[in-house]
Amino acid sequence: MRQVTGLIALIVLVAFLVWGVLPPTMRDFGYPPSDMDDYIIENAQEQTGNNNVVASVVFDYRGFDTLGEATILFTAVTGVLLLLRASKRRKESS
Amino acid sequence: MKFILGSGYTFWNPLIWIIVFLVVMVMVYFFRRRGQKGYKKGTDQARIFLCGEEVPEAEQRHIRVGNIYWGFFETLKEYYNFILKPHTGIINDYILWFVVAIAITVIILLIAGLAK
Amino acid sequence: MASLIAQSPILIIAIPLAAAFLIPLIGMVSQKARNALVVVSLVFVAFLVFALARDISINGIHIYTLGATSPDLTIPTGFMVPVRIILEVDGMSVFFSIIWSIVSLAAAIYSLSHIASETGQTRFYTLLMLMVMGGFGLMYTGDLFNLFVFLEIASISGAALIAYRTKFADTQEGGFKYIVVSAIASLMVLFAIGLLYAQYNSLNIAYLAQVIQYTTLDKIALALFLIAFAMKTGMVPLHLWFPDAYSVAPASITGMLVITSHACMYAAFRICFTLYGGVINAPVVGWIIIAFGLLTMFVGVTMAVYQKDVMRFMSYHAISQLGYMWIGVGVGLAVLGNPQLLATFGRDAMSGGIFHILNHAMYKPLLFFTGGALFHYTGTRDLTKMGGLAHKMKWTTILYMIGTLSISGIPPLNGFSSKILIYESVYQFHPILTITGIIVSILTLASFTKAFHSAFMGAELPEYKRGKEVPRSMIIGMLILAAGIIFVTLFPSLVVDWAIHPAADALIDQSAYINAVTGAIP
Amino acid sequence: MEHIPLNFPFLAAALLVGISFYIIIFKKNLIKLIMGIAMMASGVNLFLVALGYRAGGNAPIYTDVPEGPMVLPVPQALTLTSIVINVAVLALMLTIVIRIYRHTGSLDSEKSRKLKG
Amino acid sequence: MLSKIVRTVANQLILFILIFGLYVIAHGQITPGGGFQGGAVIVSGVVMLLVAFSSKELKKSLRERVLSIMESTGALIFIILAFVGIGTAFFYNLLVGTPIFGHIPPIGPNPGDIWTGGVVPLMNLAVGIKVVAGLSAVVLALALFSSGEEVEE
Repeated sequence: MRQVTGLIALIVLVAFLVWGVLPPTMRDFGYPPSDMDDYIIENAQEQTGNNNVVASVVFDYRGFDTLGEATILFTAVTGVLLLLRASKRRKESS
Repeated sequence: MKFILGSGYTFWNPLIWIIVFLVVMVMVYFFRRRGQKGYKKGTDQARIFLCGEEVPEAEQRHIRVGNIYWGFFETLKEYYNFILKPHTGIINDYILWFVVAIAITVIILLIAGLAK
Repeated sequence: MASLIAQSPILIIAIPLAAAFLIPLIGMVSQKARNALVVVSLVFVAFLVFALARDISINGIHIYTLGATSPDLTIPTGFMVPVRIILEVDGMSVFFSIIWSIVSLAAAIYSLSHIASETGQTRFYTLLMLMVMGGFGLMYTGDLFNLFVFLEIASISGAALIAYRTKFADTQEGGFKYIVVSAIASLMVLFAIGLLYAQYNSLNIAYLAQVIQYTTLDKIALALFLIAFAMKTGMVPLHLWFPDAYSVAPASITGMLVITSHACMYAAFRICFTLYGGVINAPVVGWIIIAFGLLTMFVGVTMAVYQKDVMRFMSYHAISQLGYMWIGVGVGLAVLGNPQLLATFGRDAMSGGIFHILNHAMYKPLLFFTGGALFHYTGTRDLTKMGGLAHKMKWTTILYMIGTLSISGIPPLNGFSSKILIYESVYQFHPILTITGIIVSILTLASFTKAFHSAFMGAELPEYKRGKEVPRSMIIGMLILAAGIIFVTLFPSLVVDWAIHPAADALIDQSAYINAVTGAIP
Repeated sequence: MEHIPLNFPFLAAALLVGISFYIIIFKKNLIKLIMGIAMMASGVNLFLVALGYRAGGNAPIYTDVPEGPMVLPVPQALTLTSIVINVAVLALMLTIVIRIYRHTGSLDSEKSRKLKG
Repeated sequence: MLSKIVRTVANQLILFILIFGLYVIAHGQITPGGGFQGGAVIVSGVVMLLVAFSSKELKKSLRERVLSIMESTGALIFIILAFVGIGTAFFYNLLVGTPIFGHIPPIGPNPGDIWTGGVVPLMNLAVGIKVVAGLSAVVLALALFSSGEEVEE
């Protein structure tokens, strides 16, 4: 029962995803619409002084995302060290 | 500042409710004053009478949670057997429900799009 | 002051973040300084939030462009598309952030003595501040990918905090379930963001709302967004992880997790109303949300009556209360395309749903805190082992009664004033919704009476004879929320006029959100 | 490679997501579950970075770049962010799984289950 | 604790891995790479040491405390660099045009100049410190935990 339901739902979902990314619904691969990115590629050099456009996007245009990304790494490290800490008072697990 | 919360069809005013509540409380206290005068605490008339059996201690008299609403669950036994089945607690099933819900929603949205 | 207000959207996000980065360094020096830093920064953030709310009620939507030559320069000069990340704060965002600031302050004060006997407190507070920052970012950002990033921050810190008590096995299981569910939901959100970016080459919500066309890909993306955020919110039948995660966390964290689920609900509303608002097939999506909401209310409460674990029981009640909000806002969405019906009852229904979010955010954390106080006193979450606790825990008993009467909609408490709005407006859309709501309310009262009797009533049990009331900071944390409940109880119309109606109008009025970004040419 | 027919990279990403969903639903071992989530993350990242490809484009770095169009930089930045995020999630998941194994002595999602109903 | 050959080779190799990682971090604004990538390279060297020597040996030289201090410092440098521009706007790149890292490269293809990028190279450095400390702390903690002992408070 569970297997059948799961397989049917999975097949339906994957079918929709595949149908969605194929040409009639999705644009062709390699020919993206690019207003924002063209602007960034043209103006990255004099606005941020970077040769590396990706670096200028990561640290200047979308620098807030990178701050969040560093925060997530910080969070995960803190969480790992928190969960692997020595818990002094041992009790039996409820 | 106004207290009235109007929803277009009725209104709700906590102050009026509180005033009415206090008035009713005063009336209840008044009726209670006119009760039996012969009641004395600590005498035999305050003790519980259980067909002559001796009454268990107060600690044993506490009704635990398992025994409350027994008839309710007894009546709705079929419903609870049905509704407890999906609550397996297995993480895989959670994701299975997620996939099922996404599939159903996509189908509904696309069919509605066709109809429009 | 004016410059402070102008910078406040980013300060509200950046101050908890800086505090979180500082706490590990300060925690090595002294614990008192660390706790003081936590409380002071949260109080300052709450002050900023209220100042920003006042400014928005006067001047309208608040825009902050990160990294631009001027914060209002949303679109680079001589260009048509927003390039940088934009924080956009309107009535809805600031409404949610007011709730979040109050509850996080109460939770932090509550934690001070709730986890006093545990190890690793410095990292606990670090993660707590990171969770606060993630919630604020989720509410304030106007950029889809940035929303995903903050969603992940809130999820990861929440999972680590759920598994905080590592000496129990069930806490680890709850944390694992929470992080697996969050990771998969967030990945689906990211996939949907990619689908939108592939067509319109932009990530800004306002600009996408302007150019979106509701193609097939947009429909698939809408389904992914809706179900992913609904799963994070705990909508039946995607609620199964909800009690597992909420019941094992420390009580203060559980109170905050309730608001994170509200924040995911905010994201779902933002997607449905603002991003797709112009093109969406409103009745169909509204009916989907309403159907899920009915299921959520009924299944949640019937499962709650059955429970014997106090935190699990309250978690199932949180699920069933979420159903009211889904129904209220879902009715508003279903009549979004029809201005006449919207004016007749749609706006009231949305106001009721949003008002219920406020009330639920007040009394449900309060109830979770009282459950944590019971755990703190008895060392167990099992209701069958409790009894007669009212003799020792007077404050907790009173606060629990306030929460109980409020959640089951007993007049004059605030739960009633939001439920009456929902009932009367939803009844004109379809009567069955109101009937279900009333039945659910009755069952809620019944189950809370059962829990109250079995935990507090009865004679004093021998095993709980010694021991005293929970420490003061836990009481203070609970009293903050109780004070909020009393305030909303006494002045419902004030709250509705100042906070609820602006939020509902911000959801309905999509063009204002768009014009704030694309129309603001300095 | 001027024009790739049938969007093969997008197709690969969608199939990766589908396969990882199969793993997550039908494999009871928690480590395999985490592998499934990692695969799903790879699929989504592949989708994101494939969105930015422009036919015959160079890397968007002006240091000694040959003439010609440049691929879009923003999807690469998003993919970088998303990769780091998934690394963080996986680290935390594996930690919790180690703890679960210490407590229950089992990695089966059904045997190591304590919360139910 | 592997054989002596492995340990000697690892001892020599860690230097080159370190140099390569620092190169990737330092040239993030003109060549592919950056803070995360270079930090990951250096952490791979740490993992090599972890395999060559045992985790207990490595624990003597890499303390959890030092690592968490390093990580918080890197994160603080990052957010302070973001705060520097708050006079204009948060994350405003105000070093462009100044002598430190402020050169504007010639528009179009050019042979690159290390003194460009404004705050970007400094942010790369901060993120590099953060990633090195954080990921090596995670790897070390997992290795120590699986070898039986738990992370200290």
